[in-house]
Amino acid sequence: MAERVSNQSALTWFLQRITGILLAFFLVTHLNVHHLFHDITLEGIINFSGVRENLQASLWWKIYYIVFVPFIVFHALNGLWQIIADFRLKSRAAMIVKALFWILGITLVAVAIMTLSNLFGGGA
Amino acid sequence: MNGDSKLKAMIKDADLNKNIGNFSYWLHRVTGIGLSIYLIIHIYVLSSAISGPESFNERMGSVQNPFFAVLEVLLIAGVFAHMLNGLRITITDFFSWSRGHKVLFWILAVIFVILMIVAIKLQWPKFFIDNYAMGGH
Amino acid sequence: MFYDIVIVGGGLAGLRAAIAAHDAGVESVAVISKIHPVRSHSGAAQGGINAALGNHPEGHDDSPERHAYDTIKGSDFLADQDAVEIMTADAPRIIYELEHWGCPFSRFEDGSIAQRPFGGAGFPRTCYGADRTGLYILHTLYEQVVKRNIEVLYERFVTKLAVRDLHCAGVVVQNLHSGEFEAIGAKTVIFATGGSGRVYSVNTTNSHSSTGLGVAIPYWAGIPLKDMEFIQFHPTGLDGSSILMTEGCRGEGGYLLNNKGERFMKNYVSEKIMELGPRDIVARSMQTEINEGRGFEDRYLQLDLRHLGAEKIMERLPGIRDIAMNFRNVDPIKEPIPVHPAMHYTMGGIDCDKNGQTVIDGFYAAGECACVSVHGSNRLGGNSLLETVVFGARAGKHAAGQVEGMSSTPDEEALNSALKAEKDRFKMLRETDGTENPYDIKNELARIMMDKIGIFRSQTDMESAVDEIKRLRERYEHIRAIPDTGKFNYDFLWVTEIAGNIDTALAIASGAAARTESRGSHFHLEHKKRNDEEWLKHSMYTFKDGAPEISYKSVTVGKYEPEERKY
Amino acid sequence: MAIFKVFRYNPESYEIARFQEYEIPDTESMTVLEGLYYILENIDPTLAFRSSCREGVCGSCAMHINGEYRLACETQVSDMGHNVTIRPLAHMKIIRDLVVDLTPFFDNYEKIKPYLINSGPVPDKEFKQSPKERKRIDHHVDCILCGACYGSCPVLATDSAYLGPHALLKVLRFVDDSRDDAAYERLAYVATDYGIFRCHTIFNCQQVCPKDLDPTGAIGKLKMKAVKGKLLGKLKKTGT
Ligand SMILES: Cc1cc2nc3c(=O)[nH]c(=O)nc-3n(C[C@H](O)[C@H](O)[C@H](O)COP(=O)(O)OP(=O)(O)OC[C@H]3O[C@@H](n4cnc5c(N)ncnc54)[C@H](O)[C@@H]3O)c2cc1C
Ligand code: HEM
Ligand code: SF4
Ligand code: F3S
Ligand code: FES
Repeated sequence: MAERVSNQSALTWFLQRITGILLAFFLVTHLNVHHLFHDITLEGIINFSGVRENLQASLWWKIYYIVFVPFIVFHALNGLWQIIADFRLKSRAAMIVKALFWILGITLVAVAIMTLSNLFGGGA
Repeated sequence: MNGDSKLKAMIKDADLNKNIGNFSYWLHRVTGIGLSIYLIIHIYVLSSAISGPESFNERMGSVQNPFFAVLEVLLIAGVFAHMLNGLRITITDFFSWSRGHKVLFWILAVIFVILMIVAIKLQWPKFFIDNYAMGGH
Repeated sequence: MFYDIVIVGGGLAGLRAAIAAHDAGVESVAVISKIHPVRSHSGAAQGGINAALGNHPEGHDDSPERHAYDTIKGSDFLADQDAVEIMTADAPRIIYELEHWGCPFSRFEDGSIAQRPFGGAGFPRTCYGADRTGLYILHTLYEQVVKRNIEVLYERFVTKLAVRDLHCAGVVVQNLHSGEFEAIGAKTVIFATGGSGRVYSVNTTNSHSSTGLGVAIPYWAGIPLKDMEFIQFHPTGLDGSSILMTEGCRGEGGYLLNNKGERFMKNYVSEKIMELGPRDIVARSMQTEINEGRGFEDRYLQLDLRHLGAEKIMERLPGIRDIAMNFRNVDPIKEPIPVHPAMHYTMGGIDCDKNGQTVIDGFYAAGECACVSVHGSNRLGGNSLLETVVFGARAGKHAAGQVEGMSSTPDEEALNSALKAEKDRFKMLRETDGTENPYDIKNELARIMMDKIGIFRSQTDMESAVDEIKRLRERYEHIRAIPDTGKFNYDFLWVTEIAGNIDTALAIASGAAARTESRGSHFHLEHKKRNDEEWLKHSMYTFKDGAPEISYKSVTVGKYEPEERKY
Repeated sequence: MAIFKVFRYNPESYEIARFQEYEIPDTESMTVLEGLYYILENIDPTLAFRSSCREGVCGSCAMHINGEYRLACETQVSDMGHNVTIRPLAHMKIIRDLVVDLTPFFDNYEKIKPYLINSGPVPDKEFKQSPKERKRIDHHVDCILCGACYGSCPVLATDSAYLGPHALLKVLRFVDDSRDDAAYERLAYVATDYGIFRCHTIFNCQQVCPKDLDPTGAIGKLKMKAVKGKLLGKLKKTGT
């Protein structure tokens, strides 16, 4: 019982559940607003101005997405990493995959935030 | 058996353990991977907004037709299945409810069906309108 | 391979001996077992382990002396009283020690170890952990072995002792993992191979692994056996499989019923005792009921627990309920359990003294395979687990005290010749052109033992049993060849066990035929009374030319003069 | 009558793994283990399988029987519809036929310090433990180390470093024992990605446990305790 003492997994495990529970809320609202087609008379909701209108309507939506994006990216990538970790890679390979996941994660969050900032009404 | 690759051993286990827990585990895996891939694509597709409304609308237009509307239902099914099962295993761990996992599974299965009926009902019109997003222009 | 102390057997006795040897400062200790230690038969013990702790509200006046008296009386005065006193005096300490090691005993409200009444005991003194006492103690001891890093060589099948000039040099094993024979040298060998129940094949409560080979190996090597004719039949084996329904069932208040629905035990013992008489008496009473037509299907009686209520059954006897449901489709909460007496325990065994020492230098015995003797002609329930830990620890400690002065060079000559003998035997078994199916012999042997060396024994039966077993012994010479499977050659293992069973059975039957009295578990139909004048003595068996040579040895009588046994 | 399809494999003689069929007469009220003995004694003495107690308490005979890991000695042939397909436990090297190499199974068990740790003074008599405290370890102490859970847990198909349900159940058995005082040390050892956090709450172990124990629940409890310990900074660093 002497070797290997990193208890970091306790936190990632817990975060995976916490983000999961919050995602349940985020995803249901997100799907409801952006994916499911409510009103047939409103012809097409997914276009730039439509979305923009929606997002600019309140501060809440901004906060909503700023929280949502990092959570879902963390949850998805940590989830994938857990699957890969089940295969118990050699420690070098594990390090490389982990690094790639970090890069991918940061990129995804950055791209998503940039997209959002456009939709929030900043540039373009 | 001996010498199998890890992947093969994993798939073989699915054959050797046919029960609710193992089924849910595979469902969770498959939907989890699917959703993650979708997430990456989703962010990529939406990132067209960075280059302005036109490219955004163009890209969105190409994915808003009955074919994608049906795929979207699949996505929603995946989200609900993954979400409900995620809640199931979280509840069993957080509230020491491991003995109740099968009951929970069937309760959530019913909720899943209800959610999907609602979702399909909401989605229904999109199955019939081609290029609906462009209509707004 | 050479060790200071090699222990053959990973049951309670073997593991406790290993711990004692290790704690006495011997580092080179190895436990050898044909199955993994936690698979040992000890794990099947259900009811409990005796010690005069006085925790039970009705047991405050209990004492090691009372425990000793009950044991001696239960033994029908054949036990060596000095050995019994050692055991009962050491009992509380050794139970507390198990508890300190984490053994999960059941508890009384005040937090002390729970105790239940058992047959033949003046006070409720049987400590228990639900109905899985053996399992709990076995796992606790194995945990302590792991803690101490004691070497465990499991799935090594011991087939022969290397003995030269009255000195034991080690053992020969077949390593099941490789299929190879190996000689393992040792300054001291401790045998803790358990009981011989499988001599009776399926008509026993014992595991498949509890065969006669464990006592036959030292017997073949010239070490005498003792009191083999005393075979305990447990009153309540489950109908069909003979799986044990612990005495704890009756300890908790269960009834025995015949087909008239009567608690028939009132006709055999006092109303105060009823179902909680000693095992020999209850088993005989049951067999009488069955023989006289008051059984069910001429085969079994009923053990009724229903009045205990679901809650008590689930709490105190959960394992019993599982077994009854799994193996006989009976739920004790709703129906009585069909039971009949079944062979359960061998009181006799390898002759040894209070420290486990035998006539051979460097060879010890402990546990059920040994005969110290603390059980005499009838063992009380809960005393056998106690014997394994008390005398296991004593043997381990005593052996540890001896190894210092012993030579550290293995006796290669003795080891090699024993190794060669086993390799030759294997080769012979491989190449023989016999046709006899060895397992037919096993089943035939069991039938003879059950019919003729059972609960009631007649002179003619016993003598004919001896003849028939001798014939089986000859038939064994003509068995078919065994296959060469390399690793895990179970056919070789079981065929070898059968050889052990035959010679152990022959000792049992011969000793029984010679003892013309009734004492404890040995009930002679033509001599129904105990005869202290002639027979207050231990039977001793020495292996000579394929048959036991019987002699006798006096019993150590102490404070308690033999008296009539009344319950 | 029953048909037994038994997995046969002998790496020594380079035989290819296959199922061999045996026909066994008269199988009413026969257990699968008795069926195997019938084969060994009357049909095919080369068959290798472990057994000892034949009453479900020694843990020798766990194997995959008709779709689920079970104890052969506790399984009635009639309940299997007189058609019995038997495989060895998965996730361990097959030595021969139904006999697998249990070394990793027992190694993992030994890694978690499977013994009571109490650093306080030893009392003259027993440690007092109330029936309520004793109840906390009820069931956990009934594990017979049969390996059915180890064979069924999919994580072990890919990750042999995972400690496994049997070892983790044992950890809770000591953490929950009122006499043991090494709870945080134990938690720190298993609160890792080869310990409790490798478990995906798959429930196969609970499903197959012949003693009806709940390793899944035990691991769940350990996870919650470990998270709490981690958040409160109580997970002791051990060793080097
Ligand atoms: C069903 C049942 C219930 C019982 N209940 C109780 C009870 O409640 N209370 C009580 O006091 N007593 C009880 N007993 C009796 C008691 O369980 C046994 O007497 C005791 O467990 C014997 O322990 P042991 O250590 O001597 O042998 P075992 O536990 O039988 O161990 C024998 C060991 O020797 C090994 N071995 C044997 N032969 C060889 C060989 N040739 N080569 C290598 N290794 C070998 C085996 O692998 C095994 O590890 C019960 C007995 C039975 C049958
Ligand atoms: C909607 C609410 C969600 C909940 C409640 C939830 C819950 C969970 C939980 C508890 C786990 C851990 C399972 C384990 O330990 O193996 C998990 C794993 C995972 N999740 Fe989610 N999740 C949700 C949404 C998502 C989304 C949207 C994605 C993808 C974008 C996703 C991707 C994953 C992946 C890839 C895994 C790993 C699967 C595995 O380990 O087999 N999840 N999820
Ligand atoms: S937890 Fe159950 S399945 Fe696992 S080893 Fe213990 S008894 Fe067997
Ligand atoms: S099957 Fe395996 S993943 Fe966890 S719940 Fe059981 S240990
Ligand atoms: S033989 Fe002991 S559990 Fe099956």
